[in-house]
Formats: sequence, structure tokens, C-alpha cells
Amino acid sequence: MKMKKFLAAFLALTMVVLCFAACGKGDGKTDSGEKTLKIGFSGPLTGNNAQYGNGVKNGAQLAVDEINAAGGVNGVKLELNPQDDEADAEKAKTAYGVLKDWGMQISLGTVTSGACIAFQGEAAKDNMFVLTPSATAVEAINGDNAFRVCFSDPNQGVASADYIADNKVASKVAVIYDSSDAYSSGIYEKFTAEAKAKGLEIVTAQSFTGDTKTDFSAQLQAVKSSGAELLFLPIYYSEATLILQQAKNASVDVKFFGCDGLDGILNMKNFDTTLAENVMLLTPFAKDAKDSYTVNFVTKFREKGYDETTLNQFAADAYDAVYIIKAAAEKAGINADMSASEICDALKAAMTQITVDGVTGTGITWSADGEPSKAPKANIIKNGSYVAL
Amino acid sequence: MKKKRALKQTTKSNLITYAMLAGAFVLVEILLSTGNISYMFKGLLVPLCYYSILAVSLNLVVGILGDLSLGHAGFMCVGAYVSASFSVMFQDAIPQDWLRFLIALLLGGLVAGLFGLLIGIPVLRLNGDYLAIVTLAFGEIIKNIVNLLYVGIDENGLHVSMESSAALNMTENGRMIIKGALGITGTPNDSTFLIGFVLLLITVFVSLNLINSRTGRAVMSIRDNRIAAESIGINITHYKLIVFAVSAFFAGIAGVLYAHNLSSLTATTKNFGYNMSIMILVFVVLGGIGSTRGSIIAAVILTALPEVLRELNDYRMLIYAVVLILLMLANNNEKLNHFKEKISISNFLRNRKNGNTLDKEANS
Amino acid sequence: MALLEVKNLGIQFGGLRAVDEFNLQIEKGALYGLIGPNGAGKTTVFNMLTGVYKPTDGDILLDGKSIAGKHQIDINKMGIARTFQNIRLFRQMSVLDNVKVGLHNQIRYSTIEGILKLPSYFKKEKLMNEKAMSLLKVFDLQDEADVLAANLPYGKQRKLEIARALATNPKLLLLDEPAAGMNPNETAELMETIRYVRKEFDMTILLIEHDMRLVSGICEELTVLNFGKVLAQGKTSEVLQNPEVITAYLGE
Amino acid sequence: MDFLSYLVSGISLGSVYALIALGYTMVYGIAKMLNFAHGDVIMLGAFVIYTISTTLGLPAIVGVLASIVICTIFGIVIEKVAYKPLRKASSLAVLITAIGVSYLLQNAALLIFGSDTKSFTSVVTLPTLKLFDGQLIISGETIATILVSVVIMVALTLFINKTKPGKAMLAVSEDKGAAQLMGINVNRTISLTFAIGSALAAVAGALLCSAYPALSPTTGAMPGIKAFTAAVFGGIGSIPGAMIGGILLGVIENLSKGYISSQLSDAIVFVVLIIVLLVKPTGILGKKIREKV
Repeated sequence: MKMKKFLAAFLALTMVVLCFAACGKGDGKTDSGEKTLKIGFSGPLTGNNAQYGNGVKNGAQLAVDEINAAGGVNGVKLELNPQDDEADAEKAKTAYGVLKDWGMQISLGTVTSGACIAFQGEAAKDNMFVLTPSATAVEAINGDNAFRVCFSDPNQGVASADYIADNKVASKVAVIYDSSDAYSSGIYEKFTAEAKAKGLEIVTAQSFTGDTKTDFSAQLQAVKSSGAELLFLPIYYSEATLILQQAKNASVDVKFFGCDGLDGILNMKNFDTTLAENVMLLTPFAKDAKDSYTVNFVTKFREKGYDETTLNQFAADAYDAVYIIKAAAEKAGINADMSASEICDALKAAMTQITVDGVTGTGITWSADGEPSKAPKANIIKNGSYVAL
Repeated sequence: MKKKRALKQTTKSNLITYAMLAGAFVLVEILLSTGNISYMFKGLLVPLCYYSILAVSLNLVVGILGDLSLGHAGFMCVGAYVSASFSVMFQDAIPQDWLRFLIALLLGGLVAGLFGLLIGIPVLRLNGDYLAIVTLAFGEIIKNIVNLLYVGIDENGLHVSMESSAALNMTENGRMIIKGALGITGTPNDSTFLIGFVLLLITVFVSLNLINSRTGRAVMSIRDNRIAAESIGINITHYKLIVFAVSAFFAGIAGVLYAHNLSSLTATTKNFGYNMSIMILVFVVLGGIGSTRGSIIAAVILTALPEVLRELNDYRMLIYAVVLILLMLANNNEKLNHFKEKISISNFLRNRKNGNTLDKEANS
Repeated sequence: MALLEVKNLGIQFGGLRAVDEFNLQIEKGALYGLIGPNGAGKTTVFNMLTGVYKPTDGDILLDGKSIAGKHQIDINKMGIARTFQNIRLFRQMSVLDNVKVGLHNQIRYSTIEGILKLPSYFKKEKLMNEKAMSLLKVFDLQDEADVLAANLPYGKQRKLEIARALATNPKLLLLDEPAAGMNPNETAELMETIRYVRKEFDMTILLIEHDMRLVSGICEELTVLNFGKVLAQGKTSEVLQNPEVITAYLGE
Repeated sequence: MDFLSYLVSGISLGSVYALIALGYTMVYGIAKMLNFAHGDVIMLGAFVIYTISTTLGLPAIVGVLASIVICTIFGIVIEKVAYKPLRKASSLAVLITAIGVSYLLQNAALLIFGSDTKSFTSVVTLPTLKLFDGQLIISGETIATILVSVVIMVALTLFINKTKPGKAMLAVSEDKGAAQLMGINVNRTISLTFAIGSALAAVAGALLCSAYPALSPTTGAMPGIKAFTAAVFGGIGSIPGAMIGGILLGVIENLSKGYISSQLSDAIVFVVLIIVLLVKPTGILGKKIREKV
């Protein structure tokens, strides 16, 4: 009996192991046998941040389909492989292995910061090219193989403080941020430093954590008593809706200013958008913007029938990311027979030489450290839609 | 004659556990050396080790001591943060990887063990539901505080703040070690499958030997009947503390492996919160509460399977929940237990010989 | 000097005086009975003797040393072991292990020795096994050493509990209704065992029992408790003929 | 004025905790089990209201009533299917099952409703109170929550002490076996307890989400754990205790947010729990339970 149990357990283990071994290595070919350029990424496709991951998935897929329909990159079709990492570093590392088994040659990294750092840790070892659409942490693109489309956290913090100071939006500023979130506390830190340098007065800095994100009455009371003119909210939109609502109930009369995390606030189900009236935010993507890139992207995105909640800045960043890869690949003369490492060497040289126009900005260039250079886009919410400032 | 057999039965069961581990190790090594292994599985080898360590160490508390701890991930968090801080700090000062990692391991384990003692002391007076909720609270407190921690180092020494990195007042040459919610980045990737496997082996060795010793019997007697245990002079406080400390020590070790397997370390609900504690609990429950071997098998299968069946990810937690409920219902179903006993051939044979025989499974 | 001397023992639960002015003297080697109707406070006395409850008044002397209010563990170490009215075995452990836990404070080695399996571990374990088996033999349980305690038949569970208590090497053994739920044959067998234990281990035994055949059969002296107070005390035959006892207890 | 404001918002938060704690303490007092899934029944109730009132556009009162009915049914079904077979099992087994049920509800909601946070429309129509020239503001939701909590507390106390099924509950909580011998149907009494507890959860869900109008599958988890803390604080099994514990906890949480650190408020709440359990494990109004030897 014991032996039988042991055997059963051993067999089960063996099966698992063999299963892994069997899903072996990819051969770089599609079903039709045609060679493709394989682009892989991981992001939270399920769980609490699924909107971000699926935004990237849909945005990138849209770009890939467009490029393939137009003949591909240097005549080579692109192939996209999204993997789920639930915004978790450990899962992202495993996802990297899955993508490598698949034969990934170019990577869009991951969607979120913490996961991207772990993913990039592996990618750097293999000299795999990474262009993350949306990982904002500075460390997410450590290494010369990695670039990003979005602003980094410090850049967002700095840009926000600069915008407020330069345009004299306010001089007394309060902040409410999520201390348990890397994105939020990252922006907060740089914002504070830059605000001081620019002569803004931070009258109070309040925070909350991922476990106490429903009741903001104490924080708002502090903001109210501090005499702030403006409340800076470097947080995600779902908490922001609560803050806006509770601020209204508690008669906290200040201007609100946020970063790209607030994008999506107008799409939240059942949210009374009048509460968000006059909220200012720096976000690279506003779906009501009238520039041709945005109009084109939004129209095509909707034609594809993707879930409207995933039509967010993540989708826009990812859409641009694929086109940026196209631009760099064409500049560097990439073909599908090159190894991931060869592609990476060629692409990272090309990245600093290209200038790209896209949904999230025009005339974007990159420095060798991977950071993009583009003008921040400030918007204000009027009558339930974004208006460029 | 009988006692010899009893001894042998336990020994045999333990040997099977070791043989299973050795077999798995040899198999993996063969696959590795022949290159017949996918990158994904290679990447999973270290996680498989630390999840097994976590399951085996939680089994000590849940299966042997009979208390429900919902803060196991908290100890893992302590081990991970302490060791990663150490490694980042001394990355240049101690160039020998193995030495640095060894110290990191001991440090992570010991500090986590110390936390186990700290938590054990108040917990001793509590039982059942209260204990579960307090361990949960402790885990959350640890996560909460770690997310607020800013630690930096410069020529003036270590700076610690709960405010922000600016509040550290470091000089120009200062280096951040822990950056609040951003956690620790740039931890050297020192965890290897070999080290992980050896640590798992040590965990299993300590765990099995502990269970089959005087200490283990005292602990199990507390589990089975606290009042009777006191009546025969068992010091409950003492043994609960030992189990909590040992269990936390190995959770800390698992945390060290975890931290040195990834380049970034942050404390989220998913990795060091309540969710992770529950997942480890699922390993233990699925493996059969009290069974060391079962804990490992469950940890391996439940870690590996979702990766193979990635499409099912949406349903994974749902399936875990259903499995938990069904297992508990099945284990406590008298009819089913009776049926299981009936169909068990070994029991049938043994019953014919000498009545109902002890199922040594609990000690394996 | 008596082995156990209880002086004016009393305990109060809220407004209820569960035991009051309880006095008792047991000589070494005696087989003493504690009887009384349900709710008379017999088990409460046991609980005070073993440290489960702290008495509010009075004193308990074991071998001349006060043990009143001491912790259960210390009292056990000082020499009092007990069984329980509702059997409390370590149900998920083997019969042998149940007795080996009883030997916990008799044969000792440290946790580290156990984890590392040092030679002392093997030596002490062997000693423990031998000792435990010899105890099991006394109760004719040697063939069930490997059985899970929960799977023992009722009568044998009672015996195992006594064996476990004896393993702690007590001076005084307290048995709380050892014959409860036994049929006449089993009770007769149990009486034999108790006599044997007393002789073999030179044990002093205090027992609570409702089964009058057992009480009158083996106890030399009795104390009758009623409403928390001593109703009668003395030689078994005399006490059982006391009219007050008959009305209060036997007459029911 | 700051202090008063913190106090008022603390009471407001605390009254929600109190309402949830009432359900916890009842179930714990009678079934002697920590119903981990209680918080998730709250979430379920809120989703029912959301679906009926927001998606289908029916009046809020219809949503609340439907939510009470559905939660009650769920409570009874959960008890029958998952907990009843474990009456005689160890507390470890029951607790693990309860955690399983909690996870099941959360993940089922995740699959059905998605992970994105929904904005909940308040079911309360009371006006906001503005005192001291608008310096101190008490929202209609706060007033409603406090009123409802008090009414429920009084009603529950009366129910338990004055009615036959209520007395049966008391008897079952004291001694299941004895209650059975007295001719009380223990199973039915425990079912009734779960039904009432779940109905309370539905009410709590409506008020929780009205006061803090963000709804997601994990909405109930944290308030659930905090409310359990409140129930322990006040003395588990005691109905006025749950009320006092809840409000005290809310006030402590908000004052520590205001005066100590908004980041550490969770840690502080849990430290309070640990201290209470160490110093007075029976809570403020709890009874001491002696284990029978």
C-alpha cells in the first residue's frame, strides 16, 4: 500500500516534470510555417489590475494587426504573445520563462513596475530587448536593453509639480497618496522634492494603504484644516472617486490634480462624473482628444470590439510601443532569423536615433538610459470629458 | 516485538519521503544536464523548493501543534526583507557569493524565528479562532510596516525612517536599501535549485525528526488534548513557542530564497499578505493535515499545475476554495471515512491480524 | 505523616460555594474513595488537588509540602497524576505514544538532541519504549501498542488513561470514575488491575466512583461529599451504614 | 474642531463596523464558529443592490429588500451545505471551511462582476447635517447607519430575550446538548441564527457601500476582519458589546489616522485587538467561559 502510494506520488511528479519538458522550445514559426518576429509580454490579465493588462494586450494586438495587414516589419509579420502575471514579480519571472520557451525575440516587458523589475532582471541576463509600455518605476528599465514609452514616476512627479508651479495653479498644495503602492509613493516623493524647489508649499501630505482605501474622512479633514488650495492625487482612479465624493460631502473646497492613474475615472461604472468636473490630470492619453493619432486609435480600437474599459492609457502606450518597435526595427534592419540578442543589440542602438509620433505624444525620442523625452499632456475634465489645457 | 515494528513503520514512511525527494532531485538533474527542460520549468525550480519549505513548516503549526496560523507569509516577509537588505548592503563588502548568501540565510531565518517567538508569546494564551485572527493581524501588521520602511546607508551609517526617503537625511553618497512601498531592488540572484533543494531537505529532516521525538510527542499531545497534556506535566507554553519559532525560522528561510530569486522585492497582499498565507494553508490541507510528504506533493502540484494550465487562471482561486471546502467535508464525513476504511486493503489485512492498526500516515 | 493532607479546602465560583470546609487525610499506600451524589463537588475537589482550579480557601499538603494554587504542571511533577471522568486521551496518537508522553518528565532529552538524532536520542528512546511497554503489559494493552488511541474500545481507553497517569511516576493517583460505562465483567477486571497497581507500584490511590460494588470492594476508607460539604468520613463499611449517607446518597 | 470632526467620522465608520459585528457576534455566540465568510456576504448583498438598483434601474428599496432575501437564503444554504456537516468536527476544520467559503464567494463575484471597482449609488436619502457654520458635517449615511445599528441592536436584544426562538438561541449558545434535551431543535435554531446574521449582513452591505461607495469583490474582506476585531473588543457573543466595540474601534482608527499616522492606522487597530485579547480575552462585555474538566 505504502509502495503504491509512493509510486502514485512519484508518477504524478514525473508527469508534471515531463509536461514541462515536453512543452519544450518554440521553433520561431507560425502555424502556416512562415517565420515571424515574436513579441512577448506579461501583465495582469486576471485579478485586481486586469484592466491594465488587458489594455496593453488589446492595444498591442491592434497595432500588430495593423502592421501585419500593411505587410509587416521589413516584410516580416509580427506575432504577439500575452502572458498573465497578476502584477506579481514571481509570476512575471515565470512568464518570462514561458515566453522564452515560445521563442520570444522582442519583449514589451511587463505592464506593472514591480513585475517589470523581476522580468527585466531575467531579460538583462539574456540581452533581450525590452520596451515596456507602462512600467513607471525607475528600476524597471535598469540595464541598457530596456526602454519605456510612459513617463517614469519621478518624471510624473516632477512634471506635475512643474505644471502646477509654472502655470500658477496653486501655491498651497496638499497630497493624498497610497503609501502601500510603489507607483503612488514614487510620484509623491519626487513631487514633494520638486514642489519645494519650485517654491510650492506642501501644507499636508496624507496617505492611506491598500487595506484602508474606503474611508478618507480623516485625511480630508486634515486637508481641509491645512488651508490647501489644491489637492494632488497621485493615485488610481477607483480611490480617487471615493475621495472626490467624500470631499464633496465634507465640503472640502480645493482644486484636484492627478497623474495618469486617474485616467479611467470617467469610465467607472455608475460614477457620477459631475464629481470629477474641473479635475486636472497629466495623462498621455485622453480618448476624447481630437488629434488624428488619438481619433484613429480610438476608432479602430472600438471597431475591433474590445472591452471599452480597456481603452485606457495602457492600451495607448502599448499601441505606441509596437509602432516604436517597428520604427526601430526598420531603422536597424531587423529580420526574423536574427537571435534575440542580435536583435537587442541592433534595436538599442536604433532606439536613440529614432523620433516617433504616436497617440501618447509627438516627437518622442529616447536617451540611452531608456527614458523617453516627450511633452506631458495636461487635461482638465469639463462636462464629463477631457479637454486639453 | 511490537515496538520494533512501530519504530520501523515510522522509519519506513520517513524513508519514502526522503526517497521521493531524492528521486525528484535526480530526475531534475538528469533533465537539466540533458537540456530537456523548458525555461519555464527551470524558472519554477526554486519556487517549488520554497513553497515546499513553506508548506512543511506551516504543517508543523497546523498539523502537529493543531493551531491555525494565518500569518505564515508574514514570517516569510521578515526573512525576505532582512536577508535582501543584508545582501544589498554587503554586495560589495562580501564578494564571495556563497558566504554572503549563507549569512543572509541564517540572518533571515533567525530574525523570522525571533518574530515567531515574539508572536508566540501573546498567542500562547489564545486558542482556535482567536489565535487564527491574531496571527492574521500580525501578518498584516508586518506587511503594513514593511511598506512604510525607508532604509538607507551612507558613510555615517544606517538611516531608518517611516516617513519618506527624504527624511533619511543622507549624504550625497547615500544608497537606498529599502524604499518604502517600492521595496528592495537589485537583490543578487543567489538562489539556485541546488541550494533550495538542500534547504528543503534540511527542513524535512528537522521537521520529521522533531515530530518523532520527545518534543514532537509533547506537541501532539497538546494538539490532541490540552488539559490532559497539562495534567501529565507538559509545559504548553514551552512547546508552543518551540513550534512557532521553528516554523517561523523555516518560513524565513523560504523568504530568503524568494527574495534572492527575484530582482525586485515588494510586500503586497499577493506575496506576503493574507492571500499567500491561505495558499500555503491550502497546500497543507490538500496534502493531508499533519503529513509532511503530502505537504510537499501538494505544494509542488499546486505551484506547477497553474503554470501548465495558464488558461485556467481565472478559475484557480475558485477551484482552491471549492477544494478546501470539499476536503474538509470529506474528511469529516463519517460515512465516507467508514467507507475509506473498508476499501483500504492494508487496513483490511491488518485488521485481520491485530485489530485496528495505527495509520502511521500522520507521522510521515 | 499522611501522604496527602487537605485542610479546610474551599472554592467559590461567583456566588456559588462549590466546595466548603473540605478536610481529608490519606496515608501512604491507602486506597481511598470519594463518593457523593452528582454535583456534590467531587470532581471540583480533584481539580483543586491537581491545580486546574485554584482553591479560594484552605491548604493542600503533599508529603508535607503545600501545593495549593500551584500550576498543574508543577503539581504533576511533585507527584499527583489523574484520569478524567470524560476520557481525555491523545486520540490521534498511538497507544504506545500516549504512554511515552506520560514519561515526558521521567526520561528526558533536549529538542536539539531529538532533531539531530544524537546517540542519546536512541538510547533514551529505547529506554522509553521499554518502560512504556512494561506499563502497557500491566494493563494488557501490549498488543495494541500501535493502535490509534481513538480506535481502542471504551474499557481499554480507561485503562490506557491509568497507564499514562502512572507513567508520570506519581506518589498519588487520582481516578475519576474509572468504572463509568463499564459492564460488570470489565468492572471486576478493573478492580483487579487497581489492586495490582497499588501492590506493584506501591501506589496511593484516591478514586471517585458511583459503582458501589467497586467502592465497597476495594476502598478501605471513604469520604462522602454532599452539596460541597463532607457528610461522612471513615472506614468504608462504617460509612456505608451511616443513615445520613444512605438517605443522601444511596437512598436516591 | 478637528478633533470633533475626527470623532464624528470615527463614529460613522464605527457604526458600520458595529453593524457588521452584530452579525458576527450572533453567529459566534450561538454556533461557536468564526464565520469568515460574513464579510463576503456583505459584499454579495451590496452587489445584489447594485445589480437591481443600478443595472436594472429599480428603486433602491427594492434592491435592499431583494438583497436581504437573497443574503438570508445564502446564509442558510452556506450553513446547511458547508458548516452543518462539521458540527462535531474540530474548530480547525470549521475555520478552514469558512475560509474556503469566503474565498469561494469572493472569486465567484470576481468572475461574475469583474475586478473593476464600481461606484455604488447611496440608498440613503437623508440630508447632510451641517453644524457650526459648516465646520462639522455629519452625512445622511452616518445618521442612517447609527440609527439602523441602534434599532437593530434593540430589536435583537428584545428578540433574544422575549421571544421563544430567541430564548432557544440563548439556550443553544449555553449548552447544545442540554438544549436538545429540552426539546429545542438545535439545527433549526442555528439555521435561524445564520439567516438573521446574513440578513444583517445585507443591511450592513447597503449601508457600508452607501457610506463608502466603491464596490468590488474584496469590499467585504477588510471591514469583515475589522468588525470581527470589534466583536472581540466588545466581548464576543454580547450584542451591546458589538455595538460598543464597533464604535470604539472606528473612533480609534480615525483618531490614529488624524493624530498618529494615516499609514499605521491598520496596524494600530490590530495592535488594539492583540492587546485586548491579552489583557481581557473576553472583551469589554464578554462573559468568561470556563472549559469543563
